Amino acid sequence: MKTRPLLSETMAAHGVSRRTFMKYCATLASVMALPPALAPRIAQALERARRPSVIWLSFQECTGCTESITRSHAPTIEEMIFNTISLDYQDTLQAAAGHQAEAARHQAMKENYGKYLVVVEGSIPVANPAYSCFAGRSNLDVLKETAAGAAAIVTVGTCAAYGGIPHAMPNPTGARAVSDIITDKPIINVPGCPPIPVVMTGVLAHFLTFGVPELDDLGRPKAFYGDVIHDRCYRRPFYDKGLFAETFDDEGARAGWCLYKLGCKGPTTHSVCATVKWNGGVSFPIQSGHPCLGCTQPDFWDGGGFYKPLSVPTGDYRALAAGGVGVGAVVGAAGALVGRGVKAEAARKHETVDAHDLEKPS
Amino acid sequence: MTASLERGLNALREQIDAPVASFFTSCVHCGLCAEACVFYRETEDPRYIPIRKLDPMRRLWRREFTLFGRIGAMLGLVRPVTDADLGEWETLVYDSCTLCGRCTLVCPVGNDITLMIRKMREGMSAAGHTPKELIGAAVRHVETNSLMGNLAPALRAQVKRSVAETGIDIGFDQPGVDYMVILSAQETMDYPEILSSMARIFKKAGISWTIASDGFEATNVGVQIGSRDIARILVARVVEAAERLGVKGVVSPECGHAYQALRWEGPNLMGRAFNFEVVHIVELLDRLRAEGKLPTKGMESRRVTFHDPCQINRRGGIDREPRRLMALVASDFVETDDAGAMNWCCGGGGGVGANERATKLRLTAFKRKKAQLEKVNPDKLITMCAYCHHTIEEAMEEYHMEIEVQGLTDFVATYLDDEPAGA
Amino acid sequence: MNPAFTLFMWARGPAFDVALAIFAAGITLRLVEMVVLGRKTDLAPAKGHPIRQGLATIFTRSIPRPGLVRFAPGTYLGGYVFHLGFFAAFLLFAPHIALIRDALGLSWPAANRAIVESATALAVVAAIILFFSRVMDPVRRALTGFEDYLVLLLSVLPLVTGYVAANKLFGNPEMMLAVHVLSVDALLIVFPFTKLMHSVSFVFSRYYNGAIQGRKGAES
Amino acid sequence: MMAPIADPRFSPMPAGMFFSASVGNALPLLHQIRHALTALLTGGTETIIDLGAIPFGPGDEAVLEETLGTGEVHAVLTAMGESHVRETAIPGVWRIDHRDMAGALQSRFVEITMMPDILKTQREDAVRGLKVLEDRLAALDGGTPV
Repeated sequence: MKTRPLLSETMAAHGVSRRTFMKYCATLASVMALPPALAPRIAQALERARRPSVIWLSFQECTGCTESITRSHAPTIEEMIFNTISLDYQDTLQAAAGHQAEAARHQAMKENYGKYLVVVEGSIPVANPAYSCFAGRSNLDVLKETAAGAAAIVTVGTCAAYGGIPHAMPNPTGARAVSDIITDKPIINVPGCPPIPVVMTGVLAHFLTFGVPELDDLGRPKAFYGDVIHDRCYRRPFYDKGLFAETFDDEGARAGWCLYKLGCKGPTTHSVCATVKWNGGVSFPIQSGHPCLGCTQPDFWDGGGFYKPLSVPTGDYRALAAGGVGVGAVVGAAGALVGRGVKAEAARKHETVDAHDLEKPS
Repeated sequence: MTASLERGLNALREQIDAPVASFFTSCVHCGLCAEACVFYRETEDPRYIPIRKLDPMRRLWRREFTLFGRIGAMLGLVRPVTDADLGEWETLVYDSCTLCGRCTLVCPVGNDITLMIRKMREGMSAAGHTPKELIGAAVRHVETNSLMGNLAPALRAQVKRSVAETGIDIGFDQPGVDYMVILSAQETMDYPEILSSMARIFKKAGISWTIASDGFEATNVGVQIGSRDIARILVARVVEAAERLGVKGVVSPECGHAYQALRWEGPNLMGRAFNFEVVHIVELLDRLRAEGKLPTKGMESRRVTFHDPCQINRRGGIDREPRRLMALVASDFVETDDAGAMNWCCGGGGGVGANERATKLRLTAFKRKKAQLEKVNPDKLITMCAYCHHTIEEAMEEYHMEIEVQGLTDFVATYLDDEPAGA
Repeated sequence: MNPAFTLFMWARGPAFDVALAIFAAGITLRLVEMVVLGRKTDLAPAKGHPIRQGLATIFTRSIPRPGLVRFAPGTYLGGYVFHLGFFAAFLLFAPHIALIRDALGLSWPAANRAIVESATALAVVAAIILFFSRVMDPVRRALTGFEDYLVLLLSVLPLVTGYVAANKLFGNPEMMLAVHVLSVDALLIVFPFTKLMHSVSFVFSRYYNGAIQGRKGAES
Repeated sequence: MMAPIADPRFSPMPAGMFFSASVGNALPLLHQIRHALTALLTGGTETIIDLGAIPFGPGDEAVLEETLGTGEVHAVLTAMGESHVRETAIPGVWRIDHRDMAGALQSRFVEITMMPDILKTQREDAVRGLKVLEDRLAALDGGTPV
C-alpha cells in the first residue's frame, strides 16, 4: 500500500509559499461558503490531510457535470484540489480503457478499502439494467461493488443525487438515485444540472478538511444549499415591490424585474447560484433574463413546466372546472325540479285555513 | 280541516321560493340582525335573535329543498321539524317580532328576515300555533265586519257626529266617487277625529269620497296571523266593495299593516291587479300639498317629533311624504335618533299588541322608543298609524310620560285653511 | 424522493383539480337549485324601481347602517377587516395574480409585499377577533356551531400558511407552500357545503332584498 | 481565460443600465463596514467580509467601489497568481482580490483591519527564508559548510 503524501508536503515540494497557501485557504473558505475567519483552521486541516483515493463512476449521464468541473473558471484551485486527491478512476478523463481501466478501479479499491471516496455522476437504471453498462456489468452491480469499500459517496449532479432527467416521467429505464440503492454509507448530494463547479470543488475540499459537511433533508451540504435562490436573488426587491416581467420581451423583462410570472423556480430552489454565480461570477440564469428551472431539486423536470409560475396549478383544471359547472347545473336543476315538485304537491294538498280551525284540536 | 303539523309544514313548503333559499344560503350567523331587533336590544336575550326565529323553516328548507340537505336528512344529520318545535317557536314568531323590518335592512348579506317571519307564520297558523287573542280576532272579523266584532253601528254613530261637527256630509256606498275610504278599528273606536279631518281636507281639495258599508274595515288580522286564506277573505271585502262602487282609488288609513295588506299583499292575495289605486292617506295628503290643494294657516310652535310606523315607512316606502307635511305645519320639528327608515318600532305591531302574554315584553321593548323620545324631549309626537298611536299612548301611561300623541292627518287638518276665501 | 415536493405537486395538481371541480360543481348546483325554485310575480304595482334598486343593493348593503356599529363593534370591524384583508391578500399578491391570469386570462398589477403582508396580518387579527366574539358574545355564541368554527379556521389557514410560506418563518419552504395550497384546496372543497356559499349567494339575497324593498319605494 | 469579463468593472451589463435597479445590497454592506470599523477602533476587533457570499445585483459593486474609493496603499502579491491588496479611501478598510495564475478572480474580501495578515511575512516562510539565506551565505563563504 502506497503512503500518500500530506498536502503540505506536496505543496512544499512544489515550492508553494505559506503566504500562497494562506491565500489559497482564504479562497477555499469562500468557495466552501465558510466564514473567512476560518481560513487558518482550513489551513491546519489541509496540512494534515492525506491524498485520498477517488473513484469516479459515470452512469446514466450526459457528462455535463464532468464538463462543468473541468471547464471551471478557476483551474488552479481545481488543479490543487485534484492534486490533493488521487483520481484513480474516471472513465472520461483517464487514459486507460477497457480491462486496464477496470483493473485500475479494482486496484484502487483493494489498496484503499474503507478509505476511498466514490464520486457518482448519473442515475442507475434499475428496471432495465441493459440501458447502461460498462465492461458488460450493470451500473447497479458496479455501484454496489464500489460502494462497499467506500468511506463516503459524493453524488455529482441531480441524476446521481435524485435520478434527474432519466428519472423524469415516464422514467423508461427505472432510473434511481444513489441514495435509493446505497443506504449504509454517508452520501453527500451535490445536485445541479450541472452543479456549479466551485460548489463541487468546495464540497470535495470540505470533505478533505473537515469530513462530511452538515447536510439538509435532501442530503445536500447546507453551506451551498441552505438558502433558496429567491432569498439571495438580486431581483428579489422587484418581487417584493410587485414588479414583474410578464413576457420575455416586455418592459419589465428589459428593466430586469422579477421573473416569477415567467415560471422562475427560485422560491423553491436551494442553490448558491445567486451569489457564487456561473462562469467565474459573471452571471447566473436569472441575471441573464431566464427563470430558474429548479435543477437542484428532485423531480425538477416534472414540476409542471419550466415557464409555469409556481402558483399555477399543473393539471387540466379548467376543463375539470367547466365539467364541474356542467354537472352542477344539471344536478342542481334536477334538485330544484324536485323542490318545485315539493312545492307543487304542497299547493295541491293545500288545506284552506279557516278562522275557526286555527286552534289545534286538543 | 283541522290545524295539524302536516297542514303547517305543507303551508310552509308553499312559502319556500328562490329568495328564501338565497337568504338561508347566505346567512353567516353574524348576529347583526339581533343588534337591530328591538326585542333583543332591550332584553339582550339571545333567544330573540331574528334569524333564529326561523330555525324550523330553515330546517324544512334544508331537508326538502337542497340536495345536500336531503342527503343529510337520510343520514339523520338534519332533524325533521316536529310539532313540538313549532310549539316552542310560537312565542318567538308571534310575541317577539312585530315584523318591523329593521333586521331586513341591516343584514349584511341582504336577508329579508321579516318576509321570512311573515312566511313562517303561514306554517305556524296552519299548524295551530297562533296566539289565542289573534284567533279570536280572526273569528270575529270573519264572522262580522271587524276584528272587534260588528263595528257598523259604531261607525255610523262616529260619522253622524263628524257630520254634525263639520257640517260636511259623508255618504255611504256612493258609486263613482273619487275615493273609497276605509278605517282601522282602532280609528273607529279610539281616534274617530280622523273622519272630520279627512272630510275637511277632501272638501277643500275638491275630492269626493265615500265609505262602503260592507267594506270599511282596513285592518287584516289574516296578515298578522300569517294566513293567506284568511287575509284573502278580509281583503276581498274591501276590493269587492271598491270594484262595485267603481271608485278611482281606495284611501288606506293611518294603519300600518292595513296599508301592507291592501297595497302590497292585496293584489297577490287576490291573484290579480286591481283596477283602482291604493293610496295611503299621507301619500294623498302629500300629493295634495304638491298640487297646492292643501292650504294651511299657522303652525304648531311647540316642539314636535315624529314616529315612523314600520309598515308604512320601512316596509311601505313612505318616508319623505310625512316630513314634507310636518314642515308645512310644525315650526319646531325635531327628528329623533334613527328617524326615518331605521326608526325604532313601538313594539305593538304585527299582532304583538293584541297578544296578552307578550305585554311585558312589549313594554320592555318600548324602552327604546322611550329613550329616543326622552333625548329630544318633544311636547308632541306625531305618527301615521293608529295602532302605533295606541301602543305608544298605552306604554307612555305605563312609564308616566306626558307627551301628546296625534295622528298626522289630524295634525295637518288642525292648520288647514278652509275658511271661505274673503270671509 | 422529496416528500415536500411530491406533496406540493399533488396539492397543485390532482388535489387542486378535484377541489376546483367540487367547488365549481357545488356552487353551480346550489345556485341553480336556489334560483330554479323561482318566485311568484308580484302583482302589486311598483312604487319604486325593483330591478334598479335590487342591483344597487348588491353594492350599497356593503355600507353599514349608521348607529348600529356600536352595538357589535367586533363583528363589524372584524368582518370588514377580514373580508378586505383576505381579498387584498388574495387579489394583490403576484403569485395569485399569475394563477388568475392562467385561469381566466385576467391580470392586474401586483401590490408591494408590505401591503400584501399587512393585509394578511390584519385579516388574521380580524379572524381572531371574530373567533373571540363567537366564543364570548352571547348572540354570536348562540348562533355558532361546528360549521362556523370550521369555516373560520379554513378561511384563516390559507392566510397563515401563505404568510409562513412567503416569509419562510419555519419549515421547508416547499412543504409550507404545499400546506398553503392544500389549505386552499380544503377551502374550495368545503365551500359549497357550508356558509362560505354566502360569498356568491349574497349577490342574490341582496338583490332580492333590494328588489322587494325597491318595489315599495322603501329603503334597502 | 475569462478574466476580463470576470471583473465586475467589465460586467457584460452596460454600466448604469441597472443602476436604478440596484436596490439591495450595497447600502447594507456599507453599513456593516461602518459598524466593523467602529468595532476596530473601540475594541480592536478585525472583520473580514467575503464579497462572494453577498448577492450583488449589477451596479451594486460600483456603488461599493465609488463609496469606498481608492486610498494610499496598493500592494500586489505574486503568489500563484496576483493578489491585489488595496487600502480604500477609508483608512482601516481594505479590499483584497485574489486572482489565479490565469488572472481570473478567485475570491474577494473586504478586511477591516490596521494591516491585512496576508501582507505580513508568514513565520514558516521566514523560517524557510532563514535557511535559504544561510545556504546562500554558505555559498558565498566559499562553498564550504560551517
